[in-house]
Amino acid sequence: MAELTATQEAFGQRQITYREAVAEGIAREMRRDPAVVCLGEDIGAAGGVFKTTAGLFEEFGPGRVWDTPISEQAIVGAAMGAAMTGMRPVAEIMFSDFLACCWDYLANEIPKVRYMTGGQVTVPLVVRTANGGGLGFGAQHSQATENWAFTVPGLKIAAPSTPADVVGMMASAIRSDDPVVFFEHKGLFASKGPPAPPDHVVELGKAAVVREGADITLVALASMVPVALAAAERLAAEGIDAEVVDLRCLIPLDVSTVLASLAKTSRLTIVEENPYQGGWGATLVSVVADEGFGLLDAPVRRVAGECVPLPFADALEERVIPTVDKVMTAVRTLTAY
Amino acid sequence: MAELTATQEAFGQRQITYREAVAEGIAREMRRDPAVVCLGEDIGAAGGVFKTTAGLFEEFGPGRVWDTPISEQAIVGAAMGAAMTGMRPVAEIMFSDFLACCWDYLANEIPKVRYMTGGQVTVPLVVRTANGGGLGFGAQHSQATENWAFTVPGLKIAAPSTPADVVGMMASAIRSDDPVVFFEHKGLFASKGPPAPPDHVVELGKAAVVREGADITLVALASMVPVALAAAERLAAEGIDAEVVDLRCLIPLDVSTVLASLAKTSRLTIVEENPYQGGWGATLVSVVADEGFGLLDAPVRRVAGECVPLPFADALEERVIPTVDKVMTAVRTLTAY
Amino acid sequence: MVTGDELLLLYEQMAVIRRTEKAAHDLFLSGLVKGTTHLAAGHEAIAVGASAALRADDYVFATYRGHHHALARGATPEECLAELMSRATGLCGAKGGSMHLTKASAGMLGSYAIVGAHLPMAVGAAWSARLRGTGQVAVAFFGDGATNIGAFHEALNLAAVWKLPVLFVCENNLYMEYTAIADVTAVARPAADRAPAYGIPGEVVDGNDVVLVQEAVDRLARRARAGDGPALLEASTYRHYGHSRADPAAYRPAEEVERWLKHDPLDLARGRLDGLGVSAEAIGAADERATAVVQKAVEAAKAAPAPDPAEALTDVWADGGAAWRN
Amino acid sequence: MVTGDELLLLYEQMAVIRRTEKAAHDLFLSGLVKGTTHLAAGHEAIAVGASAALRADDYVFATYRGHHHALARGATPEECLAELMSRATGLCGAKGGSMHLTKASAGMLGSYAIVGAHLPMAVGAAWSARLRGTGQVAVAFFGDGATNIGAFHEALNLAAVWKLPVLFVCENNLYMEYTAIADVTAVARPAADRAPAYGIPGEVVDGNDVVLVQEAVDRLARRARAGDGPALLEASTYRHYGHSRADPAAYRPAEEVERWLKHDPLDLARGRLDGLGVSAEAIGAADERATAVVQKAVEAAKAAPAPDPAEALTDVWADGGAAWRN
Ligand SMILES: Cc1ncc(C[n+]2csc(CCOP(=O)(O)OP(=O)(O)O)c2C)c(N)n1
Ligand SMILES: Cc1ncc(C[n+]2csc(CCOP(=O)(O)OP(=O)(O)O)c2C)c(N)n1
Ligand SMILES: [Mg+2]
Ligand SMILES: [Mg+2]
Repeated sequence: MAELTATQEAFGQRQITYREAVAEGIAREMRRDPAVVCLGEDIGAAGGVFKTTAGLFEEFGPGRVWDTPISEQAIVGAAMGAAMTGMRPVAEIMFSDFLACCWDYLANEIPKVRYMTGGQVTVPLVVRTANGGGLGFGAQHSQATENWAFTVPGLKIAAPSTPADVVGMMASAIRSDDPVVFFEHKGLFASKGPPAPPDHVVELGKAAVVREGADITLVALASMVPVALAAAERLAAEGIDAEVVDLRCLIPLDVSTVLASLAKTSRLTIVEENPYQGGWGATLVSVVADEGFGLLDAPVRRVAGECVPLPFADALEERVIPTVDKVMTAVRTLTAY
Repeated sequence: MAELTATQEAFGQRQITYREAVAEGIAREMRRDPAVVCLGEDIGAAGGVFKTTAGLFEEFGPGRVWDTPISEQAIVGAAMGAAMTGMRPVAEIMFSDFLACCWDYLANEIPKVRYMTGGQVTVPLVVRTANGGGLGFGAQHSQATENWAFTVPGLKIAAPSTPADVVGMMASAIRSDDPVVFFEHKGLFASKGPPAPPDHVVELGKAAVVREGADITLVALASMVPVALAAAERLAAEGIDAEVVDLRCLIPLDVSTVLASLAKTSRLTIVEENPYQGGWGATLVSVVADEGFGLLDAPVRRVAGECVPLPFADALEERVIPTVDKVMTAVRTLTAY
Repeated sequence: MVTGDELLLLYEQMAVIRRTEKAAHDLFLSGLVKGTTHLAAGHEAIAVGASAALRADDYVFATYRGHHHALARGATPEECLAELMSRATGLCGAKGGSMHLTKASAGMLGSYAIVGAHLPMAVGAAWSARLRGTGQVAVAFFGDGATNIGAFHEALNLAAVWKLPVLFVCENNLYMEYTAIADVTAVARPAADRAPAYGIPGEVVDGNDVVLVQEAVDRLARRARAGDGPALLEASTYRHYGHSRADPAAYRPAEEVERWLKHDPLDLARGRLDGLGVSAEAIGAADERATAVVQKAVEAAKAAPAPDPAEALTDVWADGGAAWRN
Repeated sequence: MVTGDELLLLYEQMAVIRRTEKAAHDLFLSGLVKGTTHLAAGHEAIAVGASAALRADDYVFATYRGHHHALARGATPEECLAELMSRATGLCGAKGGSMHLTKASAGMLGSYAIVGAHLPMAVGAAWSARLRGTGQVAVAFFGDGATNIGAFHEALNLAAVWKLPVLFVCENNLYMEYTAIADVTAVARPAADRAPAYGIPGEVVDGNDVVLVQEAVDRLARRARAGDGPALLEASTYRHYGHSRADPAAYRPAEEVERWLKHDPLDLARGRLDGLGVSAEAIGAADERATAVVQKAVEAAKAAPAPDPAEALTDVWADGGAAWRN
């Protein structure tokens, strides 16, 4: 990957970071639609603690980029009220762990109000948040919490793995009339990729086959996509040809792409950062064990986070979060089945 | 079941309600251990809005049964602080939906503090809550939220289905040095069963085979246990002999009992009230699809809640929550596979 | 100052609410309303007085005890009772129920059953009004019990900092469910005594006097529309029924109940009407119209069909569907 | 009033904290501390003054900016720096990190990284003390930014209603991360101005003067132990470094920084020591001891081993293990 990037840059193709793509994706929609407004802690002049809103305050001013107190409930609750009344708010919750501080809005209010009013209101908002571990931020700033959102019907869930997808999926998320939780992976912020073309829109709910292969299907999300790809590269040297599916969204869940891949490979491994217990991969496996049972030539394995809080030290954190080695071990076992 | 109860009563065996069992279970532990204290909204003189703490205030007084403001964060946060300093608090969160209002404590604080301090502190508390639907309480008072807790490593999760289990599991929960979320099912409060013998203790993490059978394994929890049992009775008339496993706890998860049953039946259906997306059954299926793959003679099916909020009207709610009919349909499909 | 004719209209609205609540109570006891109900009989003056002071396009957010607000904002007794009775013709197609009455087309943006949750939403609606420059205000009605939950604090602070056109109206009926608010609150006035913590006006009003409520809301709404920011209004009132369902409210001292029943919003309004020279006949006619409307509503709701079970799987998403996967 | 000898001890503690923070900063920049750090240089007087007023068995709850509290309660620079440097010998075995320093055996019940979350915990510890009749108090230290989150409100109300022996000490350093607290708070004194909303005393103290802090905490802790309930103390202070990691804190006006650096806790204490007749040599010796302790701590932490990866799967449960299934 690193070499590829270097080569592309040598040939003059501009690369942007995932971090820049977030701000770019939001800015594009703010230019397009005056109803789009941002709110969150330190997102204004400071440009966000991850610099994912850099430049927005300068371009759009304090009338559209609002700094808030440390009040996660008020941030998301106010976004909800604004979304119900004609705006398209984009709320930032700094770390995805802090979604717990406003969970009532994510679990009980935002995803239910349309349904429980018999369709009278819609809530076109985006809650963006920095997700995931691997950076030594400890137990309360490192979780991959997409599985929390996944327990709640009524939320769309996006988790891009490349800068271009960030831009394209941000467009879809902000234009969506449904609420979207947008997981930006902390471990990917510094990663680079080709910029998104103008008017780039990636429809929510469409997985991408990012590597074709015949022997086994690896399904991954966000920061686990590069892990799965790296494992696939190394497995290729062992003669195992893995197909890698970047799920990109959890809701809508693109089951078809997974089953289509499985029809080809007959073997499946899920690579997910969230804990094994209650992880999203489990639901995907349960669909496969039902609808794709006849396609399977081997057990299905989930390489997921260990069922412990995230520890601080590198040496410990690596033991908890899926690694290339763990994926390779799982794949070898299944292909040998 | 109803007839059985009547027969037992005719033979002089006293029956108690699930609701009474909750208060009985807590009272037994309060008598045993002065460190056990209760807190929650309206739990004192009022005896709780579900009358599940009836009699405690009278027996133990205001020094051990504390009414609180409507402050879910303070309730659970204070319980945590007390548990860290020598008490064994039993906190009531009135409806399990309201766990969302103190989710930070359930997700980020209570389950992590022992780990992130390197084992320096323990949090021996119980958070009790009325869970589940089927009573027409609408979208914000009807959810089966055990799957929320299931996403978080570090919480034990109990969800009894009978009065005796309520008492026995409450004993284990309160005596546990680990935090336990104790889901009491609203739909079971009025149900009756034999009382618990003196000193009854049901170890957490032990499923119960509540009906033996040879053709298919039904795994269920809480209010879905009677549904699975009723389905099994009716399937028996069709010549299908279903084994029913009452999981009783989600964490620790008794995988062995499920795999042992599967070794006998080769077929599996999970019956769970929480939504299909992100439901606990998915994780169990993923374990089975990995470790029990060789045992399976048919696809695995999950009969779970539909992926929508809970609607108010009976006619709608029945369409969303698993029913005996839905379980039977699933079982017939799998046994015919 | 309100005229006799104007007040008579408000009186009639209150009479309709009172009778709708009575009907809901009876229907619950006879098994035709399932789940639960939280009746607002006794609280009528707050909803009607506030609504009278608001613009048609203002936003209202209420709680599970919200029938009065839905009715005051223009929902009909029939659509409310049909919702409670699980009929397809209900306000929310019987998907919401008693705790979630909503009439978005009338600016009644919903009843929320998680205590305090709607206060930040109202802040957001006010923020939206300001961003769109519409001059609308948003009003959140909530109980005394909501003043001790975190969302209350966050909402008030944000509203004050952003100087938003939002009013926080506390319906202080002295009790949460079965516990007195005084037993669990650090200050005597659970709402008004907190206003200084947000640098905003905090007022107390007799919530059973529709005229005083209207005046207070009118004044605070004008202020908010003028850009002077939010305010907190604590309206003293009392509920005539128990907290919910069949709660007999035995935890309330008899003298207290008696005292408050003597301070009934409808009685107070009748006294004022008399003072304004409105005849007993005119008042009686309003009462009769109210009775007739509610009777007809009960009949119509009873006659309406149950919802199609297939509706359970609609309206999760804006496209009308519920698909979470392909 | 404090004696010269007593104050010299407090001074030396502050000097140790200052140097530990400097070491942490340098180690972070040199790549030996990963993740993040939130340094408390500038805040020393709050931790040291408060600790001096507390009993050994009192409970302290702090935030991610909590090195000073851990040290003031008796954690050694070596175990703190070892934790920051991911060593097996760290306070929490390198499972916690900078944001979670905890020394339960010294009543330092943890550093919590979710703003405001520990306030209810401190309330619970105070409740526990009262239930067990131990006369202990609990103290929650938190930043100005925490005063706008819901948990703050719920904790203060519950503590007041139950009249618990808990002190809420706000370290007001004028900023949250990169945004001034004044920009997002409805009142001038984010903590003290909220005390009346809970009917409890709200005081402001110069948080850079260790003697004033000690006196204030002593007085409020006595009051709490006597059963007179909680109090809120707002200690004004300033951080010497940026919010976290390598933040240069460019958002702070130069004059403001200068003014506060001139009001340094160590300088103030030195001035007081001088007034109490403590010699420059004695002060210099304390400084040297502090320097030596921290230097040794850095060396020892550097030399310590990394944790065994197997430790990642221990200590979830009280039995020491991490099994969630059989
Ligand atoms: C967060 C939350 N906690 C608890 C409840 C349960 N509950 C419903 S109503 C109520 C009492 C509310 O009292 P108050 O705010 O005074 O309103 P009132 O019912 O008197 O109108 C409680 C505790 C809830 N719905 N939401
Ligand atoms: C609930 C929550 N929201 C946001 C954050 C991110 N965050 C960490 S520190 C901080 C600023 C806190 O400011 P303050 O309370 O004044 O404490 P200080 O850092 O100044 O000591 C923020 C916003 C967090 N940790 N928790
Ligand atoms: Mg009330
Ligand atoms: Mg600060």
